[in-house]
Amino acid sequence: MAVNLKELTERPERLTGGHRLCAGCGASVVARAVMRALKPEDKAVVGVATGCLEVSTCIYPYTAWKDSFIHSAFENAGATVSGAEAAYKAMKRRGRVKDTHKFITFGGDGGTYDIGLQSLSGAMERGHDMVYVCYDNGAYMNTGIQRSSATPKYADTTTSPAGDVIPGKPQYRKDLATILAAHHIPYVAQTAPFGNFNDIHTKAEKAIYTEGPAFLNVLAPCPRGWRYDTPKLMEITKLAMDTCFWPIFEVENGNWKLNYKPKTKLPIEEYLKVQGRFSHLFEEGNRHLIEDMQKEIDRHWEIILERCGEK
Amino acid sequence: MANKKTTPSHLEEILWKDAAPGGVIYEAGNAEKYKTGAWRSMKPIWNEEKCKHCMLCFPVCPDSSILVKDQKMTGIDYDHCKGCGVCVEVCPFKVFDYVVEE
Amino acid sequence: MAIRERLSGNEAVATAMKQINPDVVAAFPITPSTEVPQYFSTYVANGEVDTEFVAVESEHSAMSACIGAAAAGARVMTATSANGMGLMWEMLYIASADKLPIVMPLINRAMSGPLNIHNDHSDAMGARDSGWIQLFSEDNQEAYDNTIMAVRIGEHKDVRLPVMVCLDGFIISHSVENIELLETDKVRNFVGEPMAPFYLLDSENPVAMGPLDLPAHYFEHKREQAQSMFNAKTVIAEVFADFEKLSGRKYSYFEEYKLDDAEVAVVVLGSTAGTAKTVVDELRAQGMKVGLLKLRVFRPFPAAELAEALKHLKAVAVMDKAESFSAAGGPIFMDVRSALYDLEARPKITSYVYGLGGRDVRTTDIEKVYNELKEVAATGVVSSPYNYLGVKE
Amino acid sequence: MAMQMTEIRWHGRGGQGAKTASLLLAEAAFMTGKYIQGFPEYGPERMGAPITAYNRISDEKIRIHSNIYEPDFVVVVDESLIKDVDVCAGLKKEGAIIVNTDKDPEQLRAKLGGYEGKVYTIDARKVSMETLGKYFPNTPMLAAVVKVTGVMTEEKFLESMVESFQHKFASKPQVIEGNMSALKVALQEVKG
Repeated sequence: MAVNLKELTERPERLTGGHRLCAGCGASVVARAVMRALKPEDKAVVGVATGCLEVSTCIYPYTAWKDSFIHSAFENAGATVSGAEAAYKAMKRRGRVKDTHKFITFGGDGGTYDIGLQSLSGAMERGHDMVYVCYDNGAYMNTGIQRSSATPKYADTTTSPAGDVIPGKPQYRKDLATILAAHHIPYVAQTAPFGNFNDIHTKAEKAIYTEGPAFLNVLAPCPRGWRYDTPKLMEITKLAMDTCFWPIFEVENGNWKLNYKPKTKLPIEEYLKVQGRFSHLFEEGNRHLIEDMQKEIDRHWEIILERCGEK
Repeated sequence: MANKKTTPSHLEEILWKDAAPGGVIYEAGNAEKYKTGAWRSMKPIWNEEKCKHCMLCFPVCPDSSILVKDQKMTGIDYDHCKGCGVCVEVCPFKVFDYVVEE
Repeated sequence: MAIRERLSGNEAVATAMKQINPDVVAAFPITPSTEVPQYFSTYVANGEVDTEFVAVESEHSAMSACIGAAAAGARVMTATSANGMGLMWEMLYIASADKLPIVMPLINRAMSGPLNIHNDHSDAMGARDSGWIQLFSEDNQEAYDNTIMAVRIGEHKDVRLPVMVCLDGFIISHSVENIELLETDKVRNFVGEPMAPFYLLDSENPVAMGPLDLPAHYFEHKREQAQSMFNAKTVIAEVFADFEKLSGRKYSYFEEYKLDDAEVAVVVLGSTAGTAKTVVDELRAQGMKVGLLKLRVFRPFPAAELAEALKHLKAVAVMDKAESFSAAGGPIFMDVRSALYDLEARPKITSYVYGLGGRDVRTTDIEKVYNELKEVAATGVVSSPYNYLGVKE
Repeated sequence: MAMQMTEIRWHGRGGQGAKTASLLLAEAAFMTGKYIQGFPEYGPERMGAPITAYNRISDEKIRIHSNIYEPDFVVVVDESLIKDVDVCAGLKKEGAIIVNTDKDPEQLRAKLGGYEGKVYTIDARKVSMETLGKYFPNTPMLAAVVKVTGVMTEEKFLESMVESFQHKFASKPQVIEGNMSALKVALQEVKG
């Protein structure tokens, strides 16, 4: 399903300007792209976990959301929205709601990979007709760049600082999309905002309009936390994909499919060197850390290729 | 500096008897009234004559500030543009200048 | 006419929920409240209600789902106990701040630790500042009646607050006793249709709930919320009066038992009140002028009315089935003592923490309190303000 | 207590149905118009552990909510408990104890640590096997308790139990007769 970007510009903008996310924030680009996949006539209930996207888009007395919005806490966006979805079913059955409403949840990697994982897992397992979108910027950016289980190995964060003895975060990142795929829900996908937004749009549309629970894991670069100049947003995203740091795939009814394969797989170094959070890896004597990371990237990429029937 | 005035919420006098229960916001999308243009230190300038209206800049704007009408770009919403320059960088036709905000 | 039945406290509460037929029930099992979602899921499975039952994976998610559902515009209920509510803690505050009239039977149980599944009021007392209305029940009848009234109280336009219906774990929840039920159509008519003033699923008027609320506005929102609790006092009285017309059962903020001509009295809530009444009867038969005040509404706290009801007494003992760890008496004691402060002449007052973790409360325990009160009344001296009743000393 | 109230304490083993028996008694008494309480004493006990359950039966509303320390009657659903549990603790002299056993009351009294009140026995196993073909001690014990305590007349008891069984065994009416017969035989078999 090809996307005509020009036509999409005629869709209503569901996230307005006037929010207070950072200049160049990847999260709002992701949120706009997902919301654009809603049919213009459909209503949405947007639930957001505490995090950058929430505290910046809904500051009393302003909301940047054109649809109904709810935030309740950090670790429970899955449960909160599943409650709203249950209410919709009941109220629709009882004739108190007429329109079609869709339920879309956003959480950062903190609210999704870590503190909110139980609530997310519960909501997915129960089969609510909702979409959970993780905008993954690889750390707790809202509270000042603390490490999360989505933070890449060796990244310098405020709770995994690159010191004289320990070179940044010691652990590899958690593979959340696979965990969600193991829930055997109808649709799981990993994507990013890139190119003409065909991939993210198509996946958001599938996620929203597939009956039952769906999960999207979306790379959302953070200029502040990753330490790059704001105009580089799209370039960094492309490097994440072309180095195979961020594989683009989907799992539809259990079938894995690779949606993007770089023409030339770039060394991970290319992705790392443009971000300040990895600058210590390029200091003398740290070459082996980059090599270690490359090995892990290659190993994971092979697994993805195998799952997707690409080898 | 942009000549548009922002409306800092701490200046608004909402007395408790008029406060919305639980801080509910009744007007969806009213953040449009909140101007973030003053955040800019750099500014993208759109050069209409070079623009091919390919729309690649449209989805990458974090602040929904690429103005489009009838599938054609018409300008930049400087009330909200924070000057991040993602549009500048993504444009294949080098339509934008990126200048220091004055 | 009323339906004569015999039900356990949990069954009574579940029956009220069945008759109310809420839009959404989201709950997680925990002893001794487990039977409530069990019964309710059976009603769902048998088509006796058409509620959306959400069997969540934790109590935190139970309250979160209730918040999402109530925000969406639904009538919502759950039930829990002790540590279950402990896990909900932050969400209790958010439910009340968001003005969501969720109704939650709280089957009172001791907060761990050490681990204890038996009754006391440490769960409810710990949540007394969470902005929930708290009604206490002496027996299964009151638990049933309170559950029905809670819907009307919480959903009233001047209130819009969540309501906790407290009943004693095991002592009431698992004890089968006689009860009078109302016909289902009367219950449905009494609670009426849910009508939220604003809600997420309102297509015409989308709203944003739970914003970031900075110092410029947060205080005003808390003040508005506090007003709801002031308003709740009036609304509770109105709903009690309406319910009396329906059921013939008269309720007020508290029940005064042989208090008028009493010289000393005990303030107590929950199932112990029933045991204490039998003691009052016995001591009265012996010629002692003793009385009892059973608190039914703990939040909002009926301070002025309570002071008025107690002002003629020489001495009052307040019984708390919870330790406040203030080193200055139990939680109800502190509120009652504070309520008496404005009186010109105040009764002497003592605190008794009792029955923790399911320690059975015997009539002899309560007799001891009255005998000590008699001594205080006679001497006018409180030699021991803070007491522990029934602990092995 | 000023009001006329019968207080009964049940001793059984987890899984044996003493709790259910106490609830059945409450049910039967309720059906005859009484005010009732039926409640177990809860602990972490599982199958086989000694458990206690209680009944209060009265003509007036029951307000007291403590355990029962001075029962009018004690019911022992499993004779083997007697050696480990002080089943007669607090039992009123003018009351009685009812034990499920094949022994005679006087044989049993010797094991009851000097209890001076009345002792009744019922061989619930025998009654159950003869009437139901399986060992369900609850039904015969229930009848024995009604007989000994006199909390309701035998006629009213049997009437209410028919109704109760018709409801309980709606899907297998063939077992109603056996259960009713167990009750009737038990009413005759109580010794003491």
